[in-house]
Amino acid sequence: MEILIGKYNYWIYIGLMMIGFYAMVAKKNLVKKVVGMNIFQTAIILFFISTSYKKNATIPIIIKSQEVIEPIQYINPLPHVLMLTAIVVMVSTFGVALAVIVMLYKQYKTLEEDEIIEILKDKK
Amino acid sequence: METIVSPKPLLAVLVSLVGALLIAITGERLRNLRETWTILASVTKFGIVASMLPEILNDKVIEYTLFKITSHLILHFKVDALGVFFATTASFLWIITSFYSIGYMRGLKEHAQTRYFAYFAIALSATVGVAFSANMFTAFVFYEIITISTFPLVAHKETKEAKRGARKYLTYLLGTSVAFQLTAIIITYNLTGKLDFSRDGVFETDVSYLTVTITFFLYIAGITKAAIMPLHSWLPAAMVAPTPVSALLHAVAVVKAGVFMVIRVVLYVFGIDLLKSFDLGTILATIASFTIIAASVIALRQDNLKLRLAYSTVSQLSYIVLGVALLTPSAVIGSIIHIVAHAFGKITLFFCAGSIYVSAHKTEVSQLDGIAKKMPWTMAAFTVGALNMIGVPLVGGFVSKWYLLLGALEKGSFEILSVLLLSSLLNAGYFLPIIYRAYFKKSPGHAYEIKENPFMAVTLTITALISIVIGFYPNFIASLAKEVLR
Amino acid sequence: MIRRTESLLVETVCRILIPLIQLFALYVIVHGHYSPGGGFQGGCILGASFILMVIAYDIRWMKHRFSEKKNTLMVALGVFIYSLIGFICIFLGAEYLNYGIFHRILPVDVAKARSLGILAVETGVGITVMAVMVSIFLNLTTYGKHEKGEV
Amino acid sequence: MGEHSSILVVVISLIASITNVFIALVRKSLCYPFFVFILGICFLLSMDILYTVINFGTVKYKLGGWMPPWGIEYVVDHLNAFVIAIVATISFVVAIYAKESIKKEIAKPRLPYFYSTYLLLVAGLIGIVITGDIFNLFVFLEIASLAGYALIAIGEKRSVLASFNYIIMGTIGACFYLLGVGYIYIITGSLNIADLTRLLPPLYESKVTLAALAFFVIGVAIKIALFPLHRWLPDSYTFAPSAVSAFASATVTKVGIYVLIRISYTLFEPRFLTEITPLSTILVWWATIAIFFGSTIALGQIDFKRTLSYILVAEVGYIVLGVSLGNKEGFIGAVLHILNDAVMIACLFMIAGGLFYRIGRRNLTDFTGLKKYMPITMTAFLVTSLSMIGVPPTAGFFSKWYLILGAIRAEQWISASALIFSSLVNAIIFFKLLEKVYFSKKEAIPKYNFRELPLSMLTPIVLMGLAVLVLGIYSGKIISTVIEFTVPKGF
Repeated sequence: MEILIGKYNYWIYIGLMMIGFYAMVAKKNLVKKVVGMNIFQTAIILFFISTSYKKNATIPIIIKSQEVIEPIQYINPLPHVLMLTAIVVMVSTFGVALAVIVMLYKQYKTLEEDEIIEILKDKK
Repeated sequence: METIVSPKPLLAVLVSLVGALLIAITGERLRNLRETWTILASVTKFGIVASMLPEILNDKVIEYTLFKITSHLILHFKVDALGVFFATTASFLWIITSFYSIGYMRGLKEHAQTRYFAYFAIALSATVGVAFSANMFTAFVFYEIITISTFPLVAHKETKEAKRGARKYLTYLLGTSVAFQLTAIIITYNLTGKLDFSRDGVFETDVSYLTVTITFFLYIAGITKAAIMPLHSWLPAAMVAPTPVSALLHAVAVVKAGVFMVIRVVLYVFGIDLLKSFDLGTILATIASFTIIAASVIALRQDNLKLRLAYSTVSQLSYIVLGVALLTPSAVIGSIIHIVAHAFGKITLFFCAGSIYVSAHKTEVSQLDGIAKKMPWTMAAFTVGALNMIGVPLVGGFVSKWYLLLGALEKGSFEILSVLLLSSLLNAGYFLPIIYRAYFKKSPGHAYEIKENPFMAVTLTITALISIVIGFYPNFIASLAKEVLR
Repeated sequence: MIRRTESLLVETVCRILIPLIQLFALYVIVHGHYSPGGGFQGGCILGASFILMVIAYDIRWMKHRFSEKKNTLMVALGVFIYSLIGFICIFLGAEYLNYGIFHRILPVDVAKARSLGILAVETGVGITVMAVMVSIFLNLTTYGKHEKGEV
Repeated sequence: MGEHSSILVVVISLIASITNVFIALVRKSLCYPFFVFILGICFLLSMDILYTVINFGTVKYKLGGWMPPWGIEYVVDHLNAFVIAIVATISFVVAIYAKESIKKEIAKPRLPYFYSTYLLLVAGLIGIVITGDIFNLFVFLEIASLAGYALIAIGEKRSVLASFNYIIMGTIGACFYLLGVGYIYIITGSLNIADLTRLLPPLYESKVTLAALAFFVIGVAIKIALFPLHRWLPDSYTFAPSAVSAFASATVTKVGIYVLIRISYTLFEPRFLTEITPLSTILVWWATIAIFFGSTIALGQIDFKRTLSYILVAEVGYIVLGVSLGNKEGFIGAVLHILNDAVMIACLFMIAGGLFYRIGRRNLTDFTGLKKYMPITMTAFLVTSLSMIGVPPTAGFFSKWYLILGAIRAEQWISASALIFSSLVNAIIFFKLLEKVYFSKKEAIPKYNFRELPLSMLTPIVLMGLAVLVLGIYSGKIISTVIEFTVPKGF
């Protein structure tokens, strides 16, 4: 029970990841696949962010009036920075994937994977 | 033993490579110049190889390190008695074959002659390379070069049949050497840390029986060029090649390179003592004996002259393997002499087959009725070659068989003795009918005139004469062979 | 492909909103080095303002104000600013992007020099992010025909 | 440039890729010279790095002057320098080749974007290799992958779908890698590889470390197309433009394997893989299966580029096998094979591209009788084929020698036989082709343009063909000056 509740952030991220993974693997529609991919990546981002969280802590910005700096007071900023970069990567992957989908649509006039495979088979 | 460092072995290898380059550059338009290059290269090669003979006979060793690729993979030449023995035979026969080839190729107006002569030269380079290798790696490199450079020669006709034969040839030779020989070499290196050939073998005495046995048979299976059954069927398949190729390469250079490697492996990698203690020689001898008898029996049933000669080669090669496998001094000497004796005998026979094909366009034994009248020189030489194979006294083959029999007696093995005698009978069984047909049957009339090609007639007479010379004066060769064992 | 809808409400709201958004974006960019924000976030907001402009009006109108050539120039410009700062650091004898070294050429101390250096870099990043956002959006909405001018 | 080479080689190609788009707006004809010029500079810088590392040892570069482990650090040791040199050289050579080849495969207005994306791929790959920070590595991994997706998508018609599948698979791989980074960060609080090497050993028994390792290995295995995870590779490299196939096949998987080596032997100690986890055993078997299946599937292909792709899958198996055997010989063989395979595969893909350039097809049957029309190309093909089979003294023999030696020394007999099996399969494939090239005659079809390739395509092919021979002869030298130093300490 403790594992279930105490580490709920892990369970959420695993759940989200599996949803994304399921969409990537099982969905026939290409856009749904890409959306699945996004969910998958978001799950990882949540995972990173949740690891840096501390109770009763604040963002690591020094206020001028403050004089003593206690590391305990602040949450770890590094995962946030990393995830900022990861979001950039994610967005660009998303962009490329959408561009490829647009190209696919222009070629096959459909976004269903099985239909595209059908068309390819017919060509052969 | 004294060691001389000299680039002569490298030169011997390079001469024909340069020759091949010149041949390729000269091309078809200046065919006389091209043929001059071939002759020049072959004579120079023989000169270089022969110039090493006196030093070797004086109990010296010539070494030359070409290139250290890694700390243990070294291209290294070392000329000892065994190597120079084989190299001299091969390079001498190349001169003769070159003349013969010119006659054959021009007589048949073959295509792609430049390619033919160029690859021939490369193959000879690699053969001498194998003979002079100082370690397994160098030998393996040249062994592979032989395989690849003879592929175009076997596929020369470019017909479907030729391609199929060549494919089989390559599959057997390259496949087994990569799969078995290379593995064996790597296992050897892993066990001993050495790749050099050495008189006492490279293995320590405390190696396990299983490892040595596996490695030994990986080597034997990997050296398919020795045509030991059941990995022999590339040799008959290679008979689609033009006859000079069959004559020099598939009776002398390629197959002898295989047998030579077997000798090297038996004597210089494992060593007589190790094999004796594990009794591996007997197993090899059994396989070789089986090959001798089985190949002879198959040869009896072949109608195609070249195929019959091919199976005869398979059988004769196993004599050499058998001699080495017996591991007694006389038997080893016998097998070394047999390298030369068989070379001259078989090349004569192939030359005759080629000459008959060029002049009379006949390939089958059953078509040879009464041909001796039209081609007296050819058939006379053929008779000498056949007697050589059978092992009649005063012809070269007798000398080697004598030593082999002595070796079998030394070993006290009655089975081997009977194998040798039985195979001689079988040899007689498949050669004498040809001679009988040629001399005593009546020729069916021909629409065209059969004339011997002078180039070819001269060369095959020379090789036949040399066979007889070996039979009369066996001492020189025997002393050289004994040098190997000293 | 986005056509002009000519909805008065949308156009008016956007006309008021877009400058404010852009102002906020600039604020985020310039305060990025000592408070939450920065080039990337600011650039995104700035890019979003342009995208809003496209949605509210249409692409032709937008390209009239902010042509593709200018946009590509912006992409390159941002990266140039970023790399230039880095190279200046190398020429001054420090590691790439070690802007502390700017105190040699600017009349400030090391800490201030770092602050200024990162501001310059953030500006470059902001410009590039904005331009790239716009160009991704345009490429996707026009099926990639936007370069050929067939909007 | 000296100390700054390591950063410049990444930054210059990165900036150039964006500058190139801008140059395209000004004058399109300038793009190609600029592109080659930049790659030439990268090539020289990479040589400078290699030279520095060989003579003065490991180079460390603190980006932005921040001290590691807080800042990003670029660490260049022998392994990095070696792989960077490979990537830079191949990219430069293929860039020369690309000029003519790409003209027939890509519409003219897209050319500048091709050059830009290509430069981005180079920057990403070099970045992956040069960085000493595992998160920074992820970023470069994605830069390289994104560029790869785009480059593949501009190929033939079917390449778009291949590229889409690659995006999906590649993203999963990258995300797994990122998860591995996350776990490592949770347990150590550091991202710097050198720092982690120090921090991790006390934590080897932790489940978190195990999870991180598992995610790393699966993620990288997808990126290097290790057998059952290879699905994206054949389609992508078959339908991509020839120049892209040549460059990407030679470098992308190799750089992935570099990441695997870094993770297995620098991030963790060799004993972690052999004693604490059974990972090396798993990888040995995995790679063996990859070799078997890659080679077997390659036998049944009709399309030459697809054949090469499956051979590449097998070759990846070779290298992973060598890396995970856990002895010096195997490791040397693997690192040597990174170089040899890059050169051979690049050469073969360029030849496939050349065939496509002249006759618009590249099936195995199209090789018939080509020696008459493309003698020089076919000579290069002959040499490279022999090397693929592993005939001495070409380069392929020596790496195979070390790999088999390593396998035998580790007593992995099945792996050794897999290596030999794959050599035999290569022999069958390539001798079939060589026979078609040299011993079959082609009836000239007037519609097609059977001629030797233009000089700008021929030179790179010949260069690579020569390289196969030269690298073979000098492999001892390469091993003793570079590869010996890359062997992890525990061996």
